Amino acid sequence: MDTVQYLDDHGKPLRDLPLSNEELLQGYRALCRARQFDERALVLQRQGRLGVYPPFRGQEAAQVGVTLCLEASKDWLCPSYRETAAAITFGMPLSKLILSWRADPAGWRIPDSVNMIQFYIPIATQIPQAAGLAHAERLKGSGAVVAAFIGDGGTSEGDFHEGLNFASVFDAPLLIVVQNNGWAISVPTKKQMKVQRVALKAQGYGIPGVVVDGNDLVAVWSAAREAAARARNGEGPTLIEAITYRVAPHTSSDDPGRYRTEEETERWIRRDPILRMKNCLTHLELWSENQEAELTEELEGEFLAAVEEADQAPAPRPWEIVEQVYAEMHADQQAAWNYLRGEP
Amino acid sequence: MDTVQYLDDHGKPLRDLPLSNEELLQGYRALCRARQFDERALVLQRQGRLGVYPPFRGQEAAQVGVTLCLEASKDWLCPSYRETAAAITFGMPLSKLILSWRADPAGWRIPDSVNMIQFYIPIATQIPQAAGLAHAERLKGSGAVVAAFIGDGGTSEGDFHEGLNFASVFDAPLLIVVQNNGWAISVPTKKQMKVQRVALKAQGYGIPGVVVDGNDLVAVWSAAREAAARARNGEGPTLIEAITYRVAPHTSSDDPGRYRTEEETERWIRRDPILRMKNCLTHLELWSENQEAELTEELEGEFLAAVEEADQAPAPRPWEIVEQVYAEMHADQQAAWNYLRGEP
Amino acid sequence: MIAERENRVLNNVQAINEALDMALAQDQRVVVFGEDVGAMGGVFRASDGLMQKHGEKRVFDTPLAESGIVGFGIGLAMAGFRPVAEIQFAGFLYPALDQILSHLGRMRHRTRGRFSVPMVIRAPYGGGVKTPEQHADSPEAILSHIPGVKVVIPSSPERAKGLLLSAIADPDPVFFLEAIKLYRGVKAPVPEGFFTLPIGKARMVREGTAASLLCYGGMVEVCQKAAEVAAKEGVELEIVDLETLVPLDTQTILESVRKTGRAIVVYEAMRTGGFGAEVAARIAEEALDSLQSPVIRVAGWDAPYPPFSAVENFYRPDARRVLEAVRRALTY
Amino acid sequence: MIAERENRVLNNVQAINEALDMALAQDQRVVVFGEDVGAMGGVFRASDGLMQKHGEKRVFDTPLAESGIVGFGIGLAMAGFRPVAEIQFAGFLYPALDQILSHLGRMRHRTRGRFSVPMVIRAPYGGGVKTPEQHADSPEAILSHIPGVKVVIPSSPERAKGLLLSAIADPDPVFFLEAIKLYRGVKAPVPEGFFTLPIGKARMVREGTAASLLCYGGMVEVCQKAAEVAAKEGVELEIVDLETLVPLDTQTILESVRKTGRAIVVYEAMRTGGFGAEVAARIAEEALDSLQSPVIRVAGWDAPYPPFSAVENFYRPDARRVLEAVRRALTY
Ligand SMILES: Cc1ncc(C[n+]2csc(CCOP(=O)(O)OP(=O)(O)O)c2C)c(N)n1
Ligand SMILES: Cc1ncc(C[n+]2csc(CCOP(=O)(O)OP(=O)(O)O)c2C)c(N)n1
Ligand SMILES: [Mg+2]
Ligand SMILES: [Mg+2]
Repeated sequence: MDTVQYLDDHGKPLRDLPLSNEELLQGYRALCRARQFDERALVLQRQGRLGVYPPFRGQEAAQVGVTLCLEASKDWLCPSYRETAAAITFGMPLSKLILSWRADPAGWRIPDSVNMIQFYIPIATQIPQAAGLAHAERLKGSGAVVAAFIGDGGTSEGDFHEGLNFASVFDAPLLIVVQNNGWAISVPTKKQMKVQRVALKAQGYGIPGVVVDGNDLVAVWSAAREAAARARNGEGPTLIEAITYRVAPHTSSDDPGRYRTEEETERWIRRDPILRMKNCLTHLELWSENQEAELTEELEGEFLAAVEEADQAPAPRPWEIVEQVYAEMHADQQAAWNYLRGEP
Repeated sequence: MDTVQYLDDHGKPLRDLPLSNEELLQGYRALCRARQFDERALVLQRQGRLGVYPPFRGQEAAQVGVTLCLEASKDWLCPSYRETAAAITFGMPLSKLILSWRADPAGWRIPDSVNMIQFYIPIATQIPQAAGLAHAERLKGSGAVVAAFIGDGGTSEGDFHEGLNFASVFDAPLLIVVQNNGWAISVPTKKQMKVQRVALKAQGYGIPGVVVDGNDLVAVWSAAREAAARARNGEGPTLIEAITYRVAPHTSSDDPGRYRTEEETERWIRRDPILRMKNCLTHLELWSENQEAELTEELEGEFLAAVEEADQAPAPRPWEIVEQVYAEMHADQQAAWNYLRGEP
Repeated sequence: MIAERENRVLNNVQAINEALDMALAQDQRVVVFGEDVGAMGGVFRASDGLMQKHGEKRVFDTPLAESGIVGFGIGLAMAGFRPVAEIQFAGFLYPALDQILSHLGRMRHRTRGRFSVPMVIRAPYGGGVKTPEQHADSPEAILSHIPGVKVVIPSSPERAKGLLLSAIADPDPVFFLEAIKLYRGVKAPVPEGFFTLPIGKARMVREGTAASLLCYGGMVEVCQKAAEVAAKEGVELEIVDLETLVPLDTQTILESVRKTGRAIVVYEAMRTGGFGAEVAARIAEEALDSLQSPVIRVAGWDAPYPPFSAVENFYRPDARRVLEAVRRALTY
Repeated sequence: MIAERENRVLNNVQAINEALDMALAQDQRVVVFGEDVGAMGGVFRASDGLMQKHGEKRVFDTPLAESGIVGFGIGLAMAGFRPVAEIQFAGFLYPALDQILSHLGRMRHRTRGRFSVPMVIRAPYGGGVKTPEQHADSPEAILSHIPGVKVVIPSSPERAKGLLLSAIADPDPVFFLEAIKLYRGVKAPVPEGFFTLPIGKARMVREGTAASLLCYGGMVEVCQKAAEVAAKEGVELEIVDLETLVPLDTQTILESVRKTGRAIVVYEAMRTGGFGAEVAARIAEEALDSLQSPVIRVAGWDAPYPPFSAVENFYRPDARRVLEAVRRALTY
């Protein structure tokens, strides 16, 4: 299968770009904003100010490119735990995201203006739900689309298959975005599937399958834009495979040295999506080091403010454990609640 | 995708047949033997001498053709509830099969010489197990293959996908045979999947996918033979889609009048696999009405003897309920057993 | 079918059909789906005529995939619909248990109320009618151990209608298990029009003094038979139909046991780990001093529900076994 | 890792690793597989070094699909292997529940002994170490309600080694749940060489007279802490570690309760429908007359295990809550 690519490995445009200059700049900023969060989050994690954190370094373009096609108050984002970059671009406040990765209830309450479901831990379970959300929007005639993310490993789960099948049978307006980052924790893609390209699986569902260079923001964005247009137009789902790489550990508790070579990682670092995009902008004379410095400062400020805001969230209270399980607490829960309220 | 076909709709060979005359005769006999069972079983059912029974009329070639490639003491058969024809051909004694559909424990104990797992009720669950069986044989280097059957509806389940993926990743010697009979109870294939051909799904697993005319015994047998040879040769699984039709009700309790036209069924009855095969033999001058009469008599005799044998099975005893749950009964079961033994 | 309104004696399937029909008519957010629920009207005809009446957008067949069905329903619910899914038999809930355990009941909690899943999952359950393997399973104990979901099991046409209408209106996910044995086995008058019955309340089926029979679903009928026999011998048994397993109406159970001093819990699932264990545990915790004899469980044995139909009635509790337990309790 | 043989003080992970290593060495039919169990040695390192030592045919990574893993294992077992599967966390058993409920425990029964599934499914379970959402689930009650499977939960390195070796040798399917909290939290001497410990027997951890603490897995440590505190006040608590939930050693439980007259059941799963209900039910059935106070359950609340780590310790029972229960029992 052909891989959609607009930038070469160094970021030089291979042909005319399907994005306006403004869009290119918007995209680059979004990438940097995501990267800034990821780097800072890992620092917070090491300081003990975050829980287990799954970094996305190297996958920014794959997430940002898709999410730039969505509108947070209308469309839906169904992420796995890996998609903090998508959530940032979609409009989740950074302070909420910090709290979210602190495993703090305040972070898990997503603002009403953001149509995002939780970062899902049980793999692939978001796919049938995304199909349902998409079908719902189709029934409502809202013109909204749903973007669901999943990893290469996640494609092995039955729910991936069932979700794709439901989406295709119902012509649901859904983008299923597989970030093929080469690994599912320690398991390489070749042990995960016999097929070379995940996108080939689309043929089994009668829907378009597209392979994009996941480290090429222009390629991801334009492919997702086309898929979203098809979906809004009633033409059903698209499977997008973004070829990328997780250059960081699986989570803050993982040691990739146990299963892969540094050399492989190095090779991918040289194809860094942000560097490529920056080179592209430089090449098109759209970007200066001055602008870069300004952006960096702005993003740092934003992150620090977010941390400050997050730090102000009140500590969760024990009795919240039994709240919001049902619309109304039942008798046994009420007893538990009373007991927990009595805690020092 | 091309459909493998050797006989035209009336049974006339379209080209040279890849089977010997002996094989053609063997195949025809096997088809008639299965049909005889199915017809008689429905009579028994109406007499109240069988439980719920899922007839396979119209699908004989698809089942028999695959099973003729297997050896019961070495290879494995993993059927769904629909595959009584496969079981017959594989070597299950007819009396056992009668008992089996009487929901009698004596029928559910499959003879040691027959490597068949049960007729599975929970749909698609046999597929990962078949992959495991096949991988086991590969590990043992036995050269055995496994044939697992599933319906068009069954392909929607997650286990279908997981099993295919496991089988392909491990190059397991497995034939996954999808009998696309147009319906999953009342749901037509087009509501089950968006894709025209189930065999297209093979591409998502990097394995060969073959479409055969499931009412053409020659086509099924030769395609399965090739797939089995590949599997025995270490080349992994094949997905075989047999296009066929369930001309009978879903089970003895079903009323197809609620969901499909008689006209559709009539169309398929005209493509009856047994009629086509008989015409083929006649055309090749391999078969006479005399032989037909002899065969019918022989098969009737065989079935009546089987019923007699089945009728002699002792009635199941209540305490068998708690036997064979574990290798040894535990204390609570022992108490239950004692209680049930005390029953009148 | 669309239950014939003039004849108000309905069986359970008709009552359920009527409730679905009314819910669809009353609330445009309601959608009904599952395997074979459309043209065919469901294998038990619970949705008979509904696709024809309410259209294919609101009553539809799905692919054969239970995890997909439940996941799809969760998505529909989060987007504002009121999904009512049919799982063809409760034993086929198993492929959906990941969606159920991981999401159905956790959604409101995990999103701190942003999202909830006001979904109903209907499934026929239980034995007694010689169904094939796995068609007679009773997995209510598993469902009852899942935080955030409710579990309702009606035992009569009137209760089925009113409880199903409540379940569909409920803001949280509700499992609605329907005893296969009662689908057509029982006919009774059912009030016309829209009405609801409270989820979370047990129902006094018969008052008595000698012992409390605590049961639900298909076992209510069995307990009623036992009580009738006992009554002839002058033994007045009390029958409490739990109706809602979660949230459980512990008070009604305790009141009954405190009154009679004897508790017999009847369920057809496998004994170990069955929902009756929870009932027995609550009695041991809160009514110990009232007990004049040990709690007795009459249940399925620690074995699969027999796929061998000739012996299934030795697995599934019947009036005789209930009466034996009563005798043991009374002679303790 | 391949536990260093010279230093016989091992933690639970090391003990499990040693048992797997020995089983692989002793029985060529044993194969070990799951997600990340190969090169990586498992996320908790339970299979560390085993692929390197025993080869990729006997210790291997699978695709990320739990139903596939269990189904594949069932197939391997039917063809004569002794599969030992790791499910990465017990909360990820859920996608496999169909294979488990439909087949694992039914195979021997349905085939009348022709086939059995001598398979072990290991899974880390339980809370206390601030894991992400769903990584702290305790689904043992669900597993215990499945006919034909056994459920074993060790609570010390020695028990883990001996019970795992028994589980692998067992002719029937065994769930082997390993408390995450104890993986590295406890170190203790473990006998060298091959030995087995009996499945189906509860273990007396501490003898006492005031009340019986009935517990398993990660709760044993909690009960021990409580007993130490109580001992200082002169209250001698008895601790019974159930160890095997199915088949349950009811006799040992009853003997203890008959002796102390007071039963406190401790488990970290959600209270309603938890395995403690079964324990309480058996006591209510068979030791009623010995009870001097009601059975008390100390358990997780009727809510998901909190994904909000700051408050998880208010969900998971601790020594303080056990002691409160003891006080309630003693002052009844
Ligand atoms: C159902 C389920 N099984 C196992 C896990 C444990 N687990 C977490 S991440 C992961 C690997 C996922 O790989 P992939 O889908 O490629 O996504 P990536 O981490 O590469 O983004 C595994 C096995 C899980 N979270 N859910
Ligand atoms: C997991 C599961 N879900 C639902 C059913 C109920 N059911 C039995 S047969 C059937 C249709 C199967 O259709 P298909 O796979 O095409 O096979 P066919 O009956 O046509 O041979 C359904 C839904 C089941 N047995 N198992
Ligand atoms: Mg990956
Ligand atoms: Mg079919």
